[in-house]
Amino acid sequence: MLSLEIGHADSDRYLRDNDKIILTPVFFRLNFGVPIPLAVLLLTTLLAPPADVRARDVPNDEGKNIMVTWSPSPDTDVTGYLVLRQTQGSEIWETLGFTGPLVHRFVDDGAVDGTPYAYKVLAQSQAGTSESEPSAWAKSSAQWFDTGTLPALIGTGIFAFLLLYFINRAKKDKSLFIRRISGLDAVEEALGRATEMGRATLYVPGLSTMSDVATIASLNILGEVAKKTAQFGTPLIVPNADPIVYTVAREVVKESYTAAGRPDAFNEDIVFFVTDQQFAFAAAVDGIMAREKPATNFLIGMFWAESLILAETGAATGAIQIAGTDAVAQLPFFITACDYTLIGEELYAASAYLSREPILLGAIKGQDYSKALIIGFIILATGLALVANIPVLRFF
Amino acid sequence: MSISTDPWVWIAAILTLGIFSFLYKENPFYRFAEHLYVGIANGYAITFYWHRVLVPTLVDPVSHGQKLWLIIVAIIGALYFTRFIPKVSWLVRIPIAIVLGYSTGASIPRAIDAELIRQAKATIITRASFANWQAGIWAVIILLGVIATVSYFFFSAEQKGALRRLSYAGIIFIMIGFGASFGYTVMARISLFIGRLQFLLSDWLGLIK
Amino acid sequence: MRRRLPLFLVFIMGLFGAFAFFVPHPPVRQIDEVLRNDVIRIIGALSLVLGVGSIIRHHFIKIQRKAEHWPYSYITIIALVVSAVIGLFGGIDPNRPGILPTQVGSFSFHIQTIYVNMMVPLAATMFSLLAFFMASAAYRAFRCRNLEATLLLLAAFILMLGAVPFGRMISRHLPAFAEWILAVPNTASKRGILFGVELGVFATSLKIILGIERGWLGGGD
Amino acid sequence: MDWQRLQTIDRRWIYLVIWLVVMVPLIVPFPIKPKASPPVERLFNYIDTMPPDKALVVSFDYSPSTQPELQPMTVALLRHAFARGTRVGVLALDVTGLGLAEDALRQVTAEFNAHALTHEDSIINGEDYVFWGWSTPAITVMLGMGERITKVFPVDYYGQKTESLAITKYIKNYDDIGILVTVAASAIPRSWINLAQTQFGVRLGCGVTAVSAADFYPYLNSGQFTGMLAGMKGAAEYEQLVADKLKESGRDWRLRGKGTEAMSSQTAAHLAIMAFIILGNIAFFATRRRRK
Repeated sequence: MLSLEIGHADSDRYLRDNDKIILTPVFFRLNFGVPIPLAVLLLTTLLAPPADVRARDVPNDEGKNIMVTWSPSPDTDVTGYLVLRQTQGSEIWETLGFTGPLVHRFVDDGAVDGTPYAYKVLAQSQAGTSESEPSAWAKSSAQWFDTGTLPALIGTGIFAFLLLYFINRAKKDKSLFIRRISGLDAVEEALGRATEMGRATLYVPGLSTMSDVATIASLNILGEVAKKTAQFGTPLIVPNADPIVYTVAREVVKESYTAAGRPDAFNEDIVFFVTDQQFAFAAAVDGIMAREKPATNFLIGMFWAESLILAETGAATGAIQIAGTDAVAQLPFFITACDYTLIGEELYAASAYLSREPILLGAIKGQDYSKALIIGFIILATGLALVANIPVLRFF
Repeated sequence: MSISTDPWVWIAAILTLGIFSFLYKENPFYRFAEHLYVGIANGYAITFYWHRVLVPTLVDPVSHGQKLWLIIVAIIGALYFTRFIPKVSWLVRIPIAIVLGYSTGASIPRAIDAELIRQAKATIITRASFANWQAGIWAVIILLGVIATVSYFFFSAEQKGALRRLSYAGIIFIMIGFGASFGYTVMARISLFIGRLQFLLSDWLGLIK
Repeated sequence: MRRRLPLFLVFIMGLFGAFAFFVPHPPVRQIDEVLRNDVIRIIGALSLVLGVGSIIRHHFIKIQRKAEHWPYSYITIIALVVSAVIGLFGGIDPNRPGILPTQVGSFSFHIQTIYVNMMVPLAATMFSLLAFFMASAAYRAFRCRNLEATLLLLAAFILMLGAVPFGRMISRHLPAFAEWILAVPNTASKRGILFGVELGVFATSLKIILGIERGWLGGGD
Repeated sequence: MDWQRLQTIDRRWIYLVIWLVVMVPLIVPFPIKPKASPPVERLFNYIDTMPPDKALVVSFDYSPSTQPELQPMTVALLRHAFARGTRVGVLALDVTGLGLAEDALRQVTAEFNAHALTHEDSIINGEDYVFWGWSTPAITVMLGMGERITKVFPVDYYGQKTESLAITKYIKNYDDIGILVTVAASAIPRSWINLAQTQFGVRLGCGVTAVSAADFYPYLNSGQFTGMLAGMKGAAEYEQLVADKLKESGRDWRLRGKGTEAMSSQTAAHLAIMAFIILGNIAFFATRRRRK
């Protein structure tokens, strides 16, 4: 069959002239009076080629990528497309890859920036193949700014400005207000209780690493808690699930004991590492809770499914429990099993709340204005979209 | 009924029961399983970090004379050990600073882009939201719920007047959301227990087949 | 120097981490990938030595002081050493054995065998304790003390009913209603919380990079 | 009645009740006949009315940690296919799913072959089903299967050359696949949509854990997934549909349905927890009134 011959050539060294050579006799014979049935047969077995092949640089990337698009072959029995590439100055067409019949684009991710390439697309079917005209020459290039991240850049700029502005103002105006956060008001009471009962305080700074900002927020609270346990002379237990967090937690606690004037009360065994395996850590902390029976448990930082395992065991031992996390999925479990829970952002407001440092309080004010801005923006965009039918979603 | 003869199945079964015994109370059996678990977890972590991280990213390239600058990275990592040498123990802050700096920096635009902007976009109501009237009403409820919930997290203003009422509405939304998440998770957790029981009753004891 | 160098490093690394998000140009992307795939991973892996040192020390102290339940500390230490030796020298890939044989007759004690037959069941069992803890937490906490607690209870109750065939017997619409709670009020509250959380993450990150928040430095100068 | 004591009941009683209500139905099953929800029914009906020359492909994209929820689904799907004589292809994108796939195939083929009288009735490897095994990366598998499956899996799980298998003649690429069902606890079903479906138009179904089901509803509503099995409940419903079908065709074998079996435990546990909540509140109100 003719169409088979068209696609027969090894696509790795596929010369553009092939189709002309083979197609010419077909039209030749058609024009010169071939019996009609044969002509129909020939035409139906011929696969219409893809058309309008275009190649252009992929924007907002690190270069090396060229996007190839085409209009599909109108034939319905296409099983896929083969994409071929020619480098300027070379006669060779190399095969780049294969796409399914429904996809009419292909990203060449192996281009050399600045080198011109041409592309053509080969439609394949059970009966054979047919190929398109080559595209115009295209070059790939790298960009210095990803325009897709423009909204994030603007957002970062605005929020950073608000934050720094209020931090700066707080340095002058020291009378900043912060609303009550009941979980944090309870810290002193809870620690007092541990002292009275002569039992320990357990502080779990989450199971995540330093790259989780919740861990850092937790370590700030640990600093304040450790100052109080140093003052009260309550034993403190801080098990860790990440070695780096363990190192920092140790420094933080040591510093707090020094600041509280009790460096002698600090010992190396207050802060220790257990394991970085989630459930092994939960098993160990459950064991500590059940054996040492701490009077107060702090579960603050990043938690996963082990949240309720820890919180329920703590509740069973009769401890007062203060939890805090920004892991939205775990909040329901802390809420049900703990006495106090710092919900989401309250965790981040905690270090400002406990220390009352003007700079930190200023940052809280900046965050509040940022939230108001977001809400205002959403309402405004909704208004514009509903009243004026402006396609707001397209802007970002 | 056919009890398993595979020693590993027996070990797994005994450890499983050891953990379950904690439900009754803390006891030597649980204590044994717990201490064993912590030990093996650390042993496995050492294995994993060595074979899957250090060998492919550090040892292999460097021993083949490639990426020799990785030695400097290894030295920076080794600064962790200065913690045990009082005079230079501050050097431990250097690897921490590198990890902390990079990860916090990287989290800034991602927090804005992936969460804030995407979620804000999803909350905006357009005419398309009203393609069917029900979906439109739900979109309005979501918008009101978001506003109310956010208002609960205003820290620098006193919670009185309109803000108090709004943030109370926020608490209502939060509580419904938490209750729903809780109820929704029950089935998955029971499934886990069923899985353990099926192991004990089927693979180990052969009571059910 | 002792505080300034780390603060300077945090600033530089933080700036780069944020910068790399916006700039796709090759040198920036490549450095970013090297940082993520090589530097951070190697430093992270080395930090484990600190952790392992800490846990071993913790248990040695217990044994030394003959603290309560001290004999159990031997179990942790022995299990740790034995599994580490098997893993390090027996290899992690069953198809590429290490120098230590991990099979006696038909009995394998390869690290993956240990993983599958000890760590997996232990983890699965710890995880499955949640079935019990959810029941007891629900029993204690889900009381109609006030409006908020009542709504918490009702939402949980409806979702639980919607999950079992029994729910459909009460009302045909119950499963759909349960889904609605999940899709509408639940989404609203999660999104609201998330806005605050992300701004908190943003603010804390910025404060760390700019050296405003420096608790992580710990004590000393 | 001492309401005060009931309010602060030792939680171990609660644990005991949960333990019993979950365990007893496993040993002494009291089957609750689950009624199929629309997404389950749609998947079943599609497979049940698929042209006979089209194959069912099951992708084991999960690991042993989610086995209790997901393994019953794959078993039920295999039973359904073999019950109507549909050819089956099996693969795993999660390497730990290989063992699970092998278990499921061994179990289901044994179930059918135990009742087989003729060659026609028997389920034979390489003729009625093929177990391609595992390959990585997922993207190569998903795209490559659109071109020619034997290229992605030159040898099957048992080491046989796939080109030489009788079944290969009938399953060459996605065109011969009636539906591909991905069973997973991760985001892999989304990749199947993005790669296999948008590129090749292959029909997809999915089986997911109860917790992740909410993430996949949008794809179900948009029709990208023909049907979905969510959690043990979904598995149980599918098992029931398959059992009904077998019974209808005179093969009332009473096969064990781990999902259905677990569903009675699930129902009992849910009812127990709800009963506890109600009881707790009765006690709460009783003591409060007394205090007044």
